[in-house]
Amino acid sequence: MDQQQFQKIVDEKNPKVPFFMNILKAFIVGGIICTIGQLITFFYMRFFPFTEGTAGNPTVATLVFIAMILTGTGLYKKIAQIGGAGSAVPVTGFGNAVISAAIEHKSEGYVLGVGGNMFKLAGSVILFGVLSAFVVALIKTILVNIGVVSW
Amino acid sequence: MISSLVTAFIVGGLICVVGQIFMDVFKLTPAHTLSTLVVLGSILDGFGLYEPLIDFAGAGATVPITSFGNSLTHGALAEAEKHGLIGVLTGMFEVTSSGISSAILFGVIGAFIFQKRKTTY
Amino acid sequence: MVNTFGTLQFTTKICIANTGTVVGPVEKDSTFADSFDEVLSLETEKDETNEQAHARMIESACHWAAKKGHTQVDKVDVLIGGDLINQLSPTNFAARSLAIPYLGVFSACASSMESVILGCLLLESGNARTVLAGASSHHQAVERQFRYPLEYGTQKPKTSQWTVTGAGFSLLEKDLKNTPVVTHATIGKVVDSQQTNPLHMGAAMASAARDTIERHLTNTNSKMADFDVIMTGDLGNIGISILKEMFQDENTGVILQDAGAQFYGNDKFFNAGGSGAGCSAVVFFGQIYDQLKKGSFKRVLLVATGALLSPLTFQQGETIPCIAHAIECRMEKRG
Amino acid sequence: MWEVHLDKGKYLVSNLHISNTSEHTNTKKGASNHMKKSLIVFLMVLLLGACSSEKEKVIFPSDNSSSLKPIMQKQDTIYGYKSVINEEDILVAININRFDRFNKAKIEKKITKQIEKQFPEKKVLVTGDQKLMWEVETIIEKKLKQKELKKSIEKIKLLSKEET
Repeated sequence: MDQQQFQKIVDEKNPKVPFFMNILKAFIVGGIICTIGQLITFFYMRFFPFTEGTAGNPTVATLVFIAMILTGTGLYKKIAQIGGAGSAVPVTGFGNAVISAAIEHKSEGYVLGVGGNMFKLAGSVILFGVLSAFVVALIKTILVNIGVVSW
Repeated sequence: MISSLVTAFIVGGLICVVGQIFMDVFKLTPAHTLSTLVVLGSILDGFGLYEPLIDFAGAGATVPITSFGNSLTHGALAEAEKHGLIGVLTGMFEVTSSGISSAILFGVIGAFIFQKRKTTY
Repeated sequence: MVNTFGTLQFTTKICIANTGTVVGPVEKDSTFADSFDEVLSLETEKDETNEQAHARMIESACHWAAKKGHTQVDKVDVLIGGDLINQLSPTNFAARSLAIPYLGVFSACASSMESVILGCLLLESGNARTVLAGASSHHQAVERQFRYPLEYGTQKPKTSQWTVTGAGFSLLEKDLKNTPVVTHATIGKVVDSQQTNPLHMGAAMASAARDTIERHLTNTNSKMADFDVIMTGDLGNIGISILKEMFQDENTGVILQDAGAQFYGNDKFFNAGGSGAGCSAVVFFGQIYDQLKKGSFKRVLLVATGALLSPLTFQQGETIPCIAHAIECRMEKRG
Repeated sequence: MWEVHLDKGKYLVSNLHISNTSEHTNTKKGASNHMKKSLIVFLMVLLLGACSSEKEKVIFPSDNSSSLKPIMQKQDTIYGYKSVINEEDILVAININRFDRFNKAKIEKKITKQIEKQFPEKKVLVTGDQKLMWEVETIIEKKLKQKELKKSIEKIKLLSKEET
């Protein structure tokens, strides 16, 4: 029983991932979360001095608050089981990653536990965000100074 | 009103479909998928494509994690325009701050409020 | 004690006097539910950490085993046990309060059989009269260490398994009448089948199980058909189908079974079934032990399968090495 | 290949050859097919809702709207606008067609230039922002006079400059 034979059996027995259904569910769940986000944006625009451009920030904060409530009560992992990327890609997914790690490591105390482990899952998002922003901005600034590109 | 809700639904859904394809087809872990999408967001802003997408889709483009990369790059570019190369560093978190600060804040509040519960399934 | 390529034959009569099994609330509606001694109402009490709850569960399993074996824990010579948490801290804490000589063992989900094998060797050499041997796992404590935080929303693939909250301990003694006897044991080899997906343990552990079963059969020159059941620990329904495919020449239909695959019946939520050191422990020392004692099984081969990965090695891109320890139990005819 | 026949003719969905479509034929066919149909109909309804629009063209105070109206008529990318004019300010809030919102910034610049050419001495602000549209609407409803009019126009200008 050499490696290829074994690998053939493993691949044969592997359950097929339901691509179409996963994509459809991700589309629906992601769409719903973004629609809720749009409603929150309208709410902030209607009652507070926020324009379309600046209403994004409070909307994101509200969605993370909602993610906290859903994570704490254990509903978010049920939504994620259905939605998959549909519940992970929106900012609620980022919030869920931070908040679930914080709740999980509370038993080790606030400084070492929550503080040390909070960004265990979501830290990479911030790192790559800042890194890519820096690289892109650097390249664009250099190109503009050379005169190849305009702002 | 309605039309912006619909476009938010569709564009938001499509970005999540891209994330789902990363996870299912390319077998990336959730952390890898989110990081790739953030990098994608900032590259798109480098080409100036993300701002029109936000104008078109509204929350459909600001809610997904790609908008985090975009607003980082946007802040850096805006500052770089004024102060040159150093602006790239100083402007980074100019535009976006609510995402991370609210995540940290609600993380601690959540850890404070919510006890571990019986494993529900 | 003849040792041919890792298979041990116990010349003295080593018996499993009795067993103690404690499970968590989720395991209440498992297919083996009636064979468990105690079902906890809450996995972790209000202000208890996961590790404390885990240790408390191990203690009560040991007390159950001793009580059912008509003795007290402090009369037992040696406690051998293991679990999946860093540095076996729950078992260490349980051994602290049980206050008897203690040997901690680790071979991931195969720790239950490893502790029984060591117990039998102690008894065989006459250095102990009674031994408590078993293993345990706790869903909340293990999930956090090996996979993601509990509330983190990820889409579990169909190959993922649910760590069982359970502790199973057996009381081993010599020369008892009409109790199951441990006649042979096979020590597993570390086998690496080049699998890297930690959410698909079945594929990783299947070749280790196959290697141990094959060695056991050849060394005791017996065939699969001689056994009532050959049960593996936690391969899950995909792992067991891979194993059956590898043994396709012999009629493995009924004989080859898996504790993890059957643990939660066919509830879709649990995907590929149960896993964890507790899964093999509570099923082998619960359901299988009861069947042996009732006499409906005469000869069984219990193979606990373990994946020896750590979150560290996984992130370093290593493949997953696995191991499977096995014991053969027989129930001689009555009288 | 997966098709849905609707009254509006064929609508081809996912012509990607995804390996799993065969999987649907044998396992629990009824449930997943039913779910797919209801989801797609739901999507259709959403798409239809996309082309509602309100047509309103208002200039306030209407007395000196002589030269502003022709400029605004020429614009094809907007379906409505509300504008306010006083001594030295012209404020125009426009409703851009949904699919033209991609180049909202360009449209605003273009219209601003055209109006500035027409009114060189006035400060012009053209915006497609929904919030500013609502502000302009409140001004027009309340029929503000000189002093309040000036103050609220300044307020709107400040609002539109805000970054974070």
